[in-house]
Amino acid sequence: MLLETVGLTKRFGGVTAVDRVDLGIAQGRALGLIGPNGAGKTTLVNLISGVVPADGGTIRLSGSDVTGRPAHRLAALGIARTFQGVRVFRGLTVEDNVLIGRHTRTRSDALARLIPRPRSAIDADRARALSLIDRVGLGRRRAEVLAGELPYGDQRRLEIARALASEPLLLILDEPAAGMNPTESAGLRALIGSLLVEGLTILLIEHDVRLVMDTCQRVAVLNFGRKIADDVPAGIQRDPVVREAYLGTEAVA
Amino acid sequence: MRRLVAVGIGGVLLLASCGGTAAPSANPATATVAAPKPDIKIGLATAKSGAANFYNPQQSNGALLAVEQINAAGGIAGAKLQLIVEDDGSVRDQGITAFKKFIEQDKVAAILGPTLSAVAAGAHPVAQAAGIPVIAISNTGLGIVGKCDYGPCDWIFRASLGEQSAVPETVKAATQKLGLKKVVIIYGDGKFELDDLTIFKDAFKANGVTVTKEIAYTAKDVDFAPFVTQAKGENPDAIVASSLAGPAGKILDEVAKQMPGKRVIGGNGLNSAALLSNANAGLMVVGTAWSKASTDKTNTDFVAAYKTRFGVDPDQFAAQSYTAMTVLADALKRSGSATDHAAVKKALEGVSSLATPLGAFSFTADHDVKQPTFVMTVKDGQFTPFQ
Amino acid sequence: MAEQLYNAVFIGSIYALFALGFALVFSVLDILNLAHPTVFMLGAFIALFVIGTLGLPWFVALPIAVLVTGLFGIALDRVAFAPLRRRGAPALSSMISSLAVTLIVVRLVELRYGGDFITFPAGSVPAFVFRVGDATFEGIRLAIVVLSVVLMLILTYVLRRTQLGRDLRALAENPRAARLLGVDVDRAIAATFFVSSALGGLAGVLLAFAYNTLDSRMGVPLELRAFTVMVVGGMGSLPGAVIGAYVLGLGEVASLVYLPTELRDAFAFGLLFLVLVLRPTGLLGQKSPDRV
Amino acid sequence: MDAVSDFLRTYSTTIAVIGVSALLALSVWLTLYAGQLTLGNAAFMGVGAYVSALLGRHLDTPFPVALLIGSVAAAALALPLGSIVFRLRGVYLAIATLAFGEIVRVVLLATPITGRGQGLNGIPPKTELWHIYLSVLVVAYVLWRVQGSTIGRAWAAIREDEIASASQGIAVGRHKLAAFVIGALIAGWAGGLSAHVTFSIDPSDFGFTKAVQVLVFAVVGGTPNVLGPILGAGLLTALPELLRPLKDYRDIFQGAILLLVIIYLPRGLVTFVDVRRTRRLSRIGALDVA
Repeated sequence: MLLETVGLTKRFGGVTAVDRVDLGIAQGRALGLIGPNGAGKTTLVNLISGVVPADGGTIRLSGSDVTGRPAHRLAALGIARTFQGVRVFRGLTVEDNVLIGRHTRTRSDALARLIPRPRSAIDADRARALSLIDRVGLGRRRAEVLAGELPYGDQRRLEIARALASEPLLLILDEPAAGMNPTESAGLRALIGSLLVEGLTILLIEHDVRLVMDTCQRVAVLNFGRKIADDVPAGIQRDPVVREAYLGTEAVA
Repeated sequence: MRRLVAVGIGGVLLLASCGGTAAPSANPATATVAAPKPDIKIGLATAKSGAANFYNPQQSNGALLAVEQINAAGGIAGAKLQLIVEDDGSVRDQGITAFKKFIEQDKVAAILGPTLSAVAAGAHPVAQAAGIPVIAISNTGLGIVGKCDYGPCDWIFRASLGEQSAVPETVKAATQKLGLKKVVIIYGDGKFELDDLTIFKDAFKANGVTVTKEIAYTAKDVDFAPFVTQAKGENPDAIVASSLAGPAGKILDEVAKQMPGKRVIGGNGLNSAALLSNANAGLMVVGTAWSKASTDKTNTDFVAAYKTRFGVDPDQFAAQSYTAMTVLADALKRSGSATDHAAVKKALEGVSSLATPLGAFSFTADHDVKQPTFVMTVKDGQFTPFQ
Repeated sequence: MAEQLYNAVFIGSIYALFALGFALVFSVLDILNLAHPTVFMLGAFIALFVIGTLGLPWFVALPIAVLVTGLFGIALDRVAFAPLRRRGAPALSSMISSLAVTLIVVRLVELRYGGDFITFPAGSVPAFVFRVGDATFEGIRLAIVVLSVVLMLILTYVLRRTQLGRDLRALAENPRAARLLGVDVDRAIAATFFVSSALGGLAGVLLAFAYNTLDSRMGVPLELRAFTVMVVGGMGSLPGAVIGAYVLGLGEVASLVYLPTELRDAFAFGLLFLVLVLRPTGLLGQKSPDRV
Repeated sequence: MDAVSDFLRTYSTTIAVIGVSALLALSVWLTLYAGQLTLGNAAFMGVGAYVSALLGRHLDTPFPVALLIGSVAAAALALPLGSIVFRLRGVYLAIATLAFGEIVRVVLLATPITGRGQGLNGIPPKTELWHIYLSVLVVAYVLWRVQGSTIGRAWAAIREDEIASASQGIAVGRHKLAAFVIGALIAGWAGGLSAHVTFSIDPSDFGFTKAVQVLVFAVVGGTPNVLGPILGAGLLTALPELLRPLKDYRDIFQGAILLLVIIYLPRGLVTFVDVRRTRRLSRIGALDVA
């Protein structure tokens, strides 16, 4: 298992947002995480990526315990993520956004830059950033555009490019298809597929159940902070508990 | 970018240089008509703006009146005096710049000012280094003349009554007339107040009075009741306010309320026209350099002339700058040359019992003012001698 | 000791009266209005103008000063804050624009009245004195003590129980949502500034009356104290601000009595610093300074 | 050439003060660039000023060494302070650093060796104009180069979004602290230089007013690049000198400029240098640095 959580728990005041959740994602696989609104999906992602500390349980990455590590450490260890409500650096260019994604893979050049040198060639980091911008379908022509100027769907793609820039072991995508039209969504599906082919491990949180079923080898279902199912897609579709949870809440909504 | 930085700095310097050459023609307050001999220029650095700006009109006007009178009476051996006034902004660097301008550009014979002691701490060393005589006209603190932190300060003279002269006189008079045994000092945390604190403590010691408690307030204190309550606990014979006028007013009110019958002894900070309208001003005992009520002819003439010229009564700051200019003119007449700074300095040292609104005026060996101290209180909204 | 306690309560009341308006604007609009000390000073000078130049009695000057400073508050918002709000500028910008207004107004007052402190014309300031046994109480001081608590109660009531209060709380919570819910946001903001500045003006007049002293920088010493009071009480809480004011007043007097004099001034800022570091939400704070 | 040297001799203090202001504005700019509003730099300036002046006076420390120690002392104070206060954000951070500044002032007032309220007088005027302007150039150059480096990008990212920055592997706390400490280092250096210009320092030189003034320089000048703070400090220090007739109205004038800039040129005067980008930023509502 590349990533493993055991009994992961988070409480906010009296509410247990994540309740003793065990998850496992094998190297090179995609795990889908679904569940109704407020089921604790984003909190779980925040725990795994170190944005909020856990109240209980352990997180293991490639077998070693990383519980309690802050977000920037986990990023350095190979966990990259996107955010449900897009968090690109709006006032910076597309290229700078992606370069910041490479922060952990770049040696600090602050001292080296004090000696001025001719800007002869595009350096390796910039080249890699541009190719990532191409890869997520933004097009390197837009490298100098400010991130805040991009349409919403493109900002999501930029977030993915930024996350990939760190050459992660695990990529967490938090509702990447939200706000995308069917064409963009199809492009996203293709991108995820090709990343899996290259051996990347993915945790995909998504409302678009079809996208999850099509791309993930396993699917876990959360409800009220608890994992109520964890199975191959076909098994999930048949699971009465899952149907109950979904239909129950869907009916209310 | 590097180019831009350079252009930016260059631009600022360029702007500054344009202003620098334009400013002198626009600014100086000249008080002369064309004269056969070249004018003798005198610089006055004063707080036209900034924290101490309220001293200014009187300080400038006093000097201006003296210059006008001297010129009307024929000037200095046929040469007219020309007063150049520069703003010291109540801050050190602008005071220094004003002094440097007087010395480098205007080539003045002597300088008066600046208004605040803290500004003088920066400006006076400039004149000292250049060897230009300076007369301080409102600095009362320690280290202005005599023994100065920046080394010798023999080019600096002082026409304002220093607290180390005024306070001992005040303390002596108060001790005798009020029969003081023990006092409490309430003091502020500024340079002026701390200087006063030191001087007061020495003066009381010399007069055999015990200072039972020293209570500090800060520039940020709003209410003075707690300080006076603390002082009251010592049951002193009088309260000493080592403070500026604003806090002093509040201390007077609190003493009147909490310790009826007790007096407030103060330094030059209490010597403020703004305190005259305070209902409890009658409690204060303060040593001043000047008394408007003095019936000395030089003084009554000065008061009348000032009132005619400017439409208001002069205050101590006007009297002191007027006096300094009178003293300087006297020295210039005797020096033989206004451009020979050493001669002017020597002549200043020779000023002896000159009649001025402050009384008979001389300098001590330390170049400090030697003049009578007026120990005053307030009656009917006027400073009157303390009996 | 009893006397010092009374002194402390009085000082606390001054801080409270000053901080209430400050805290109101912060709690509703998240603006740190650095022009509040200027409004305070302006109140005192308007009273001086009405009494000294127009020759009217103090009980006319007081309401006029309060009204004019209230209107000034609305103008202040239009000039310094509204343009920034439209642009969605961050908190720093409004701190700076309010500072700019302060520079301008203080200097204008100095051009008219000079930079030195001045007093009201003799006999024009109310001077009621009550005697209880040996102790004397001045009317103005008692009024300040009572008002600071009464105004806090009224303000809290208004915020909790009235339509305006509900509008303001909606505004504080989320301006966009408030607008969608039909709150007249512009009117609510104008009301906030009117009330805040009128309170500041009232504090200025009362304090000037109490000391019969006013000057163009009279609000400055209270400014940093108001920060302390708000932080200690809890940013955004009006009762918290009043409690914070009394804590500070008592602490200052206690440190005068018990601490070496040199360390006394460090008390306010030390307290401020400690509370910020140890309990940033203050005593009664609801807003977390660590909102993400 | 005579006119120039006359001019320099007369206005050397003003020109020196402009340079020192530029250094201070740069020191604040740095933390602003990383998205933090701190008001402690006047206090750091004071630490640099007092430490270097006292070393010169009591230990005859050579001037450059005294400057360096003063500057390092300011940074050494900033390190623990920053570690504590950077848990706070926005207005709270501003207030906490302001409180720290006041504590420093009170300590200076209470300590005999600093001359208490009387301050230190008779400090030898060792600072030459070229010391100051060389410092401005070096600091501006270094900050400009660092701005485009990995660290500079990290600061910009933190300013835009702290949480997203942490998730890119940026040690947010350490980077903020670095900006703060380097800022203190610059402010301390500026303080040491300024103490040896005006013969005398006292605690009131480093209080709230100064803190605000320095911030105003940085903001009026503009925050997008290092040119802004230099421009702001230069303009706002020089203008009152240039427009002497304006003097009585100086505050009104400065206030009006400040108001106009913050409302109409929120990225400061350097907006003029980079109008297109500013327009684009304003469209997406990401205009302001702090």
